[in-house]
Parts: sequence; C-alpha cells; structure tokens
Amino acid sequence: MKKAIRPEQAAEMIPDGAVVMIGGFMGVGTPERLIDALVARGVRGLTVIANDAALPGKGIGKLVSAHAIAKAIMSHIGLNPEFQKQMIAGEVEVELVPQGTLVERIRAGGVGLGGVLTATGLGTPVAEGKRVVEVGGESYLLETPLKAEFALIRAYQADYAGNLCYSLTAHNFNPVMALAGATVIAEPEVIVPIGVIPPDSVKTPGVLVHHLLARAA
Amino acid sequence: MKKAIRPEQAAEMIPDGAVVMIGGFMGVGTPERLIDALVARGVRGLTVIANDAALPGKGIGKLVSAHAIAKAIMSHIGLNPEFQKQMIAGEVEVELVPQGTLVERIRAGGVGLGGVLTATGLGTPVAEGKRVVEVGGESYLLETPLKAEFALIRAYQADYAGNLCYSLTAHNFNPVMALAGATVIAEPEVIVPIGVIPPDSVKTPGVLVHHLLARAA
Amino acid sequence: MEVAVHSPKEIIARRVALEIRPGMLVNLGIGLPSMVANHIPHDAGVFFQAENGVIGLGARPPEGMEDPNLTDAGGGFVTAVPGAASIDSAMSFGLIRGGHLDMTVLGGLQVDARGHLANWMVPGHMVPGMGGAMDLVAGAKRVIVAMVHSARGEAKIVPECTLPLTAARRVSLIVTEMAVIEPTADGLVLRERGPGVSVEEIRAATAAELIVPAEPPEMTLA
Amino acid sequence: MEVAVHSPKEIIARRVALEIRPGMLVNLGIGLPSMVANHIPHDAGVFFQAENGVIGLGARPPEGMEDPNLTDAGGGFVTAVPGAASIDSAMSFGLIRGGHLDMTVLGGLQVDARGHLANWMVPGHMVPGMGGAMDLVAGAKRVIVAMVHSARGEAKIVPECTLPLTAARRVSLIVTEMAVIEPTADGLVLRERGPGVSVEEIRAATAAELIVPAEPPEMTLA
Repeated sequence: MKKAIRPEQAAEMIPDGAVVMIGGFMGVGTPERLIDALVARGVRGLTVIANDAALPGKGIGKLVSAHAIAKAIMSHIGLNPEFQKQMIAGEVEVELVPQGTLVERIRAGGVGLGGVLTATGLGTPVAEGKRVVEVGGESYLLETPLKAEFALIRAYQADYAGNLCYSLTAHNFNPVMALAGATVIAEPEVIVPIGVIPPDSVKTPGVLVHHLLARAA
Repeated sequence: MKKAIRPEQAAEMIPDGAVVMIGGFMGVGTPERLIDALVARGVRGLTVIANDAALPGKGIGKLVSAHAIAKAIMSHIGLNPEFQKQMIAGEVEVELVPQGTLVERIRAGGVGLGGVLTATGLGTPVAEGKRVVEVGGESYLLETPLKAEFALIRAYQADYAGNLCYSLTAHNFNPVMALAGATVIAEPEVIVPIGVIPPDSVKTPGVLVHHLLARAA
Repeated sequence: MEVAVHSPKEIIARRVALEIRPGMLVNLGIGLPSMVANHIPHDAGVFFQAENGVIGLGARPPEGMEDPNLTDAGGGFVTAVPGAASIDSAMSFGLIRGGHLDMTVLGGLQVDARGHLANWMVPGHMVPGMGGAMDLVAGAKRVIVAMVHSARGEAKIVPECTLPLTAARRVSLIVTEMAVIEPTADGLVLRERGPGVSVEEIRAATAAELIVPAEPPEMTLA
Repeated sequence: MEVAVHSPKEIIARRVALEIRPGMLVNLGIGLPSMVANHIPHDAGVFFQAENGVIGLGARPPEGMEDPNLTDAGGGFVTAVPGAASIDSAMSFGLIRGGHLDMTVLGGLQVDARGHLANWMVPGHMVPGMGGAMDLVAGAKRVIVAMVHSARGEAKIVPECTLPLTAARRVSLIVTEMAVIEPTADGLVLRERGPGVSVEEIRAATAAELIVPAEPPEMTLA
C-alpha cells in the first residue's frame, strides 16, 4: 500500500546534487508536476539521466531554465537552445549516449547486469575510451550499467499497490527507469483502488514503486 | 495481415535438425498443438531452447517421449525422468543454463546485443570455459546471445496483424522468444480482428510474428 | 501453558516466517520453503513472487476454479491476490538479479563454513538443472536456506561443500529444526537453538565449526 | 505527356517511397525522410515505427483530436493505425538493434566513398546528440540516406567524411534529387540519374569518385 504524497513532499526528498532519472521523450511522458515542484524548491546540481533535454518551458526544459542541472547523460539535447548555451559556457557537463544504448544501460542497472555488448557506436566518437569485446568474430562495445538515487516517472494509471500502466508514446523510458532508481516516485494521471487493474495490464509491478504522487487538486 | 495456418502446415516448415525455441514453464504457456503436429510428422534431431523439459505427456515432454530432441539448452529437466534417461544414455546433449541467464541470452539474441554480463553462475560449474569481465571492481560472466531458426510461442489473444497478448503465468519465455526466432509461429487461444486489441495491451508487436495458428476446429 | 509439538519442517517454516517483514517481496522455493506462506498474516502486505511469472501469488484455488494459465513454479494451481501483476521471465529475473527481491527462501543439500550453498545437483546421481536457484542466490537481498539439519544421519552443514555450488555468495541465514545459524565473515555463528535442543546436540549434528555465543536463546515460532 | 515538376525534396521522397515493399516495418527520420510516408499507399500493409514508442504510426489527427500521449519522434501529434502497438524504448530499440526493422530512412550531412554516414554533429558548431541515429544505422536491415545532393554549393558525397561518423557500417543506398547511388565494397555505384540530370552534372556535384555503368537510367518516382 502506497499512500499518495504531494509534489512538494516528493521534491523535499530529493537533495541538491542527486542523481535522478527522469522519464519522457521531448516532454511526452515526463512527470511535469514533480519537475515543477523541484523547480519551486530551487533544486541545484542535479545529474539528470534522461532521453533528452526537451524544449524550454516543457518537462526537463524547466530544470534547464532553472539552472538546476550540473550533469546530463542524454541521447539528444539539440532542441533546447538554452541547454546548448549552458553546455558551451561550461555550466553543464554533457555525456551523449546513443538512445538504444542509453535504455540498455539503464535496464542493465535495473536488472543487475554488469553491462551489455552493442555494436552501436563502433567506429564513432562514442567508442572512445570503451572496451571492445569480440563475440563470435564480431566486435562490440562494452557498455556499463546506469543507476540513480531517484527515478521520477510518469504513468497513465496506478493503483495504491503502486502498479503502473502507461499510455501510447508516453511509455518511452519510464518502465525501464522504474527498475533503476533506488527510490522510484511515480506521477500517474489517475490512481485507482487495488484490484482494479488486471494483472496482465500491469507494466511496472508495484513492488518497484516507492511513492505515488496524489492527483492534481 | 497474417492468414492463420493449420498446425500441420506449421510442422512442415520445421525441418529435422532445426534449432527451435519453445515457450512455456512446466508446460504452462507452451504451444501444445504445434508440438502435437511436430510429433505427428515425426520430427527428429531438434535442438530445443526452452526453460524446461516439462513432464512426460505434457508440452515439450511429448517431444522427449517421441525422441525428437538431440540437444537441449534448458534451465531444468529434473521433472522429466524420460529425459534424464535419454541424457544418461547419451541420446541427448544437454546444456544447463541458469533461468535468468537463459532468458537474458535469448533476449540478447533478439535485441541484437553481443552478450550480457551477469554475476549468476560465478564460482559454479556454469562459469567453466566462460570469460570473466570486470566492471566497477566486480566480476561478471560474459554470457553470449541465443537465436533460433524458429520460435514456437503460445499466446492468449492475437489479432490478424500478429499482435499478441499473454495471460498470467503463461507469459514466461514467450515474449522474449518472439524476438529471437528467425521465423516466429504463434499459437493463440483466440484470434480477433485487427483493431480490437488496444495498442497499450499488445506485448509482442505483430511485426515480429510470421505465422498464426488457426483456432482448434 | 500447552506446548504445541511441531514436525521438523513445521518448525523450520514457522521460524522462517518470522524473518518476513510487512511490505516485503519474497520468493519461496518449492517444497519446504513454500510452507512458510502458511504462517504469514494475510494483512501483512507481503507479496510473494513465483519466478514463473506472478507477483502476488495467492492460495490454491477451490476445486473447479483453477486457471491453467496461473500456476506456481512447481506447476500447482494458484490464485492471484488483489494488486497482483503478471510478468514475463525477463522481468521476473530482472527483479531477482536486480536486487528488487527482498528475500528468497530455498532448500539446501549442503551449506559450508563460508556460507556457500549447494542445492542443485549431485554429480552422477541427480542432475535436474539449477532452474532459477543460481539467480536467486546471486541476486536476492537476503538468502535464507530452509532445510532439515541432517539427511539420513549425514551432516548437511559441512566445512566445505563437496557438491557443486549454487553461487559463490554467502547466504544470509540457515534455518533448520535444530538451529538458526548466521554465516559471517568469521564463520558460522549459532544464533538460536531449536525447541528443546542443546548446543551440544547442535554441535554433534554439524560437521562445520560453529561459533557459539554465551547462551544462545531458543527460537520463537510464528 | 505532361511532366510534373517536383521540388528536390519531393523528388527524393517520391524515389525513396519506391524502395518500400508491402509488409515492411519502416522508420522515417525527422524532416525530409518523414515526407516519404505521403507516397506510400494506405493499403500497402507498411507499418511505420516512431522510435519514441509506436508501431503503426498514422497521419496527423484533425485539430481538436490530438492526444498528448501520442506523438512522433519529432514531438508532433500523430494517430495510430488499426493494429498499432505501443512499445517502450527498450522494445523500440530492441527492434532496431535486433534487425527487426526492415528499413530506416535518415538525413545526412556527409556520406563518403566507403558508404559511411555522418549525420549527427558538426564539431564546435552543432552538437545536438545522436538520438537514435547510431542505433538505426547500426541495426536496420536497410539504411537509406535521403538528402539533397549538395549543401550551399558544397558536396555532401565526399571521399572521406570529415565529420564524426554515425556508424562504421556501410549504408545501403543514397537517394538525392540528382542521383541514386549504391555504396558497394568496390565504391559508390551510380544506379540512377535524377529527372533531366546528366552523368556529367552528377560527377561535378559529387566529390567522391563514382563508378558509372553504361547508360544509368533516369529514376522513376512514386
């Protein structure tokens, strides 16, 4: 049983300098109210692991505008000119990771794998400094796991056991990040009583979710 | 659009000596009618990748009794005394793989990873002959991908686009095997028109499925 | 006060049940370990995982209400509690390997002085395969070995396992009908005695060396 | 016969459309590549993947019928065709990396004589990140580069990429408004000429060496 909490309560749990995974793709499937609460409490120095930096004023873009991010591990930042400026000014450190590699690194962290081998990035700047492992005569990059202190995820439907369902392209990184955060905070669109979601519809089992955000008032 | 085929047609596609993944856990979630058709056509020399050898008379146990299996890559064979006998007699070659490693090796084959690192099996006979890779000061076994010529899977509901849903503990290895077979043949309990299954309920996208088995007459 | 007389397996199941805290995710092995569930209050908020694909395993259904698609890892019909989730094998073992499983309770053939468990094969005799045991022992947050203290007069707690290991990791706790023993970096520490069992009797039935604190208490049972 | 006059981008989109066969799973990049969808018959049984999480991407919805949870990889509102499936990023890139994607169509900054593509950064100038491009080029069964032949008078088909590569893999085909070029182990082979374009004009606009068969045909368009 998870008692739903308010966004301010969630934001207070997350200290300055925390390593945070945030779901979403260009702001779609991003926990907006959690981000608003983090901005409101003036969080600083976050390491954000996410697909992208979204746009100014949307999703992770709000953390960018608030200068709350010190380090980013992302696949794409090109649509947020403010983030580009902060990067060029040396205000934020950016590690660019191919999207498919990023999701596998997060999954590896979540499911206890020591790493995965992928051909993605071979022969490109992504390969620099990485181990190359041969399997069956083919070369692969060894990509290492990513974990976070917090995973902030967006869901479509939750029950009070913490079970989560997702909607359409708002799935994206959320189900995988739910595995990889030491503390998982989910922001669902609706919360229903336990027993309402059929077991076959659950995509993130409630045992992975630590806190649910209460619905908007 | 996938036109449903009869079990005999499916069995004819699978030659003697083929490498075949078969879904199921102790026979639950196993495509029984496909197996019956394979036994009926007298298939021989299969390499079977599956969780277990089930029981005599059930699921993969029927292939065992028919002496259709030459090699098995499985996590458990202990509940099928016939299979134990065939193994001791040298009639069948068995590679035992820890269950979590088995599913990750199949997934790696299906999603194009060159391998995964796991601590499972370290310090046990499973580690023999395998590469040990250090990541972050911890040791892991390098486990390599598994693929198959055919994946024979059981589903709960399908549509004629090949989209699949699964039921309760009949999921098990089926969704992952659907990624790793060059030809994927699914045996659903029911087939519904395209558009009936909501996109969020699909667990195996139809693009992965090559053939659907028609319902039982 | 009347004292209930329990069978050795019943003692073990009742003692292991006390290790389980509200809200935990727990995997119980087939056989003896599965008896532990009988001693957990229904309102404890404990979720049981069956590694074949369900979180929120419930009791055996009434006859005539079985679902062929809902079984436990032993193949027996079960139910799903409210709030249950179906998962595939990748997610199931992702939870196990990824440290999301709070506790696993498994049977054992041998445990040795380093706390290493052997429970999946007897070379030349029984080669059933490891199933999920190696992942469970390598990945669960706590690993509890629930087994009878000796097998046909032979000690199962030994200086060094002669059977192939299940994992190189030290298990968290050994619970038998005679003792609760905690493997530590220094060796096996006797934490509790079984009902009416003396330290001397435990030593006599244990081939490995035991570290025995002053006056280890008798175990309480659920 | 009247000849339709198409813009360069229109020519490219219409020529790429002919590469797509019924039943294929296709990923179209943002911008020019996304125009290809306009030239595929609705009944061709082609499924478009948006790597952010849908198989069976449909057209833009009528105004007032948008769903904030259903967008393409560019963030624009889309619909889902009957038979569509929602997938998470692990499945989406599993399909891409695992060789389940029949074709990807991407834009390019440079392609070189070995068929290597650079399309994700201009050092010191534009560092948007590779997004899904590296996985798409490494994993798709066929990789088609759809781009205008030259950029501001500078050749984009070059002897060797000066920009950082997207993958070490050779792309399958280059389609521009001037030519269809197939990278092979021997080098770049000119397969077709653009509408009204001569071999000499193509050579002049191409910095890399071209292998030119006798009388390459003019391209047909969808």
